[in-house]
Amino acid sequence: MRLVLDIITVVLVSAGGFFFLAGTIGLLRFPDTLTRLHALTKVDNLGLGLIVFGLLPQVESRLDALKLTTIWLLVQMSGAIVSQLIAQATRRSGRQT
Amino acid sequence: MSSAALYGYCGAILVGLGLYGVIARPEILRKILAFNVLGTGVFLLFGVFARRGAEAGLRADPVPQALVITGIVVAFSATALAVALLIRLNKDTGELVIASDDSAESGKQRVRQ
Amino acid sequence: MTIANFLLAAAAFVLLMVAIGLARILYGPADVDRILSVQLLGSGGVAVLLLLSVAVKLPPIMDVALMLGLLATFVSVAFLRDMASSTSESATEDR
Amino acid sequence: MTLAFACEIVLAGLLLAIATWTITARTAFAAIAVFMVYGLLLSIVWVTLSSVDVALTEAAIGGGVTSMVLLGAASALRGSKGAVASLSLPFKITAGMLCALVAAALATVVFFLPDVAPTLAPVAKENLAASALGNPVAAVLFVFRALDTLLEKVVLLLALVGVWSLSSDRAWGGVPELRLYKSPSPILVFLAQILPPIGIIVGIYMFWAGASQPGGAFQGGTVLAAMWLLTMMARLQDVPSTNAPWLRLLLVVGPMAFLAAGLAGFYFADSFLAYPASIAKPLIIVVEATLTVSIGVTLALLVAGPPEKVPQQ
Repeated sequence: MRLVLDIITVVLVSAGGFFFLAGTIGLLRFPDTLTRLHALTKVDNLGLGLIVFGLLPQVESRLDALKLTTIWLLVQMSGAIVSQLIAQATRRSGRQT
Repeated sequence: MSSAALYGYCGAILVGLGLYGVIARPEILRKILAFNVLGTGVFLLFGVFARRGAEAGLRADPVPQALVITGIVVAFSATALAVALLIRLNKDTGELVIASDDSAESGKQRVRQ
Repeated sequence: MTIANFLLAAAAFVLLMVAIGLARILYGPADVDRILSVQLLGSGGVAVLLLLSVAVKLPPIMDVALMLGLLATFVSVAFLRDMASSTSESATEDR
Repeated sequence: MTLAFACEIVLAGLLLAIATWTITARTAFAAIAVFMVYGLLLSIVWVTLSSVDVALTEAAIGGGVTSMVLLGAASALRGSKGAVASLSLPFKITAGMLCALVAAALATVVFFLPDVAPTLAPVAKENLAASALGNPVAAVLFVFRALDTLLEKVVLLLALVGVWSLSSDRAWGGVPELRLYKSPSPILVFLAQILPPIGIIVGIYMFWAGASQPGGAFQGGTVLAAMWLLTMMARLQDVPSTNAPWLRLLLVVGPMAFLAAGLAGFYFADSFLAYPASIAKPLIIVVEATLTVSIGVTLALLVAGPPEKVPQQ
């Protein structure tokens, strides 16, 4: 049982790490703010989300699991909203790249 | 090298960097910013002392930690006051830098003209 | 390799990715780009802290992650406020 | 262990690079954006130094409200025509050498630190039970070095008095000119509606958890301040007038409660700021609760700056 949980953790956390890698490559290669923002939101949603789900089998108490999920939800939600705001600001400031 | 030593050197360099910013950046706002960097360097040194003092089952000596917490709050108070002074100075004189004697002199001349 | 070591390695990897990403975004050129860096540290830093927390079995580190997420959002909103007012100064200035 | 050290090397390198960037960035806004990242990054550094209490404080105050104050300054100064003469190269080189010398001296000190580090950890641990608190850092702050902590609150209030005294005579007691969103978009309003309830819970949790694990009044208070500022920026709440009686009361209630508890120490225990053993913990918690509110209000007002608009009435 322990082993199965550990394998789940390794797979999910690795997948999360992969999205951080992808996000970073996107940040390096994409030409302007909006596309870079797009790369970043992938990191926000998938990278962090997969890592949180990967960590869930490892935490010791229910309270910690709840906290972990809450943190993820909070970062997810506020990340999405701030991304919107950034996009609006970018559009308003015109052709900045 | 231990991690305490690594952060110790890091703190030393941060103090140097911050000091350079305070001396070599003419704009007051940048001086305030650099002063904050200098402060974090000092705090980091305290953190190293706390880490090295880990004993009795504690992961770090709580006394330096408490000092740093107090320090961070006081540094913030000082920053807020400095920023308010800067804004007032700018409102009254339009300056972004602390006028040295001769530039204050030229300021007076500007007024006379 | 124990699971704790794996999680530490993952934390180091994510940290490295965040470091590279930060280097790119802080380079700018627009101020908006720099706000992306706060966002990146908001999610990346939270991931690193959560990994550390579970790896070394210190649940209070999760509180730091929570704080980081909350404050990153707050400073982003503050920064965007100044961006918004600077770009709309000519158009919709109401003062 | 080596993996943890790898993390720390990446962190230290990144920290130094970002600090350099803060100092050398061309525009003030760029420098401040980098400084925000710097503050948040430092909190991760403090975690790796096993100082979780400090990490929380650094994230909240160092990364959060300090950058907010600096941002306010950068906006206020934007468009100012003040001339900035650049310094001569020889001056910069001399300054650089001087600072390198200071850094080298400090590094030498670090290198020659005694093998057995002086520490007060055993003493703190020994007396932890007497303090009725589980968190050694909170015990140092509120029991062993309570006078420092009390005076620190006074410093915060004095700084606020200093900031307010920079207002013009007419505006004294008026409304601070915190920069707000001109026309907050619906999505921002949504954020400002949904985040503060979460933030308030987090703030209360920080102060509550602070007795037994990392956290405390500063960290909780800062979260409250940040949430209040957020609702004001999104125009969901008005910036209060600085002569409002409720505001003045909230500013001093925490330090007054602390002081009262301290004075009561003369009667119920032996000396100033000594808590009677039987009610030490509840007393500390009540004091901390009022302090959390006072710190929150003080920090938010420090960020808002001196009163600018003439008071109504």
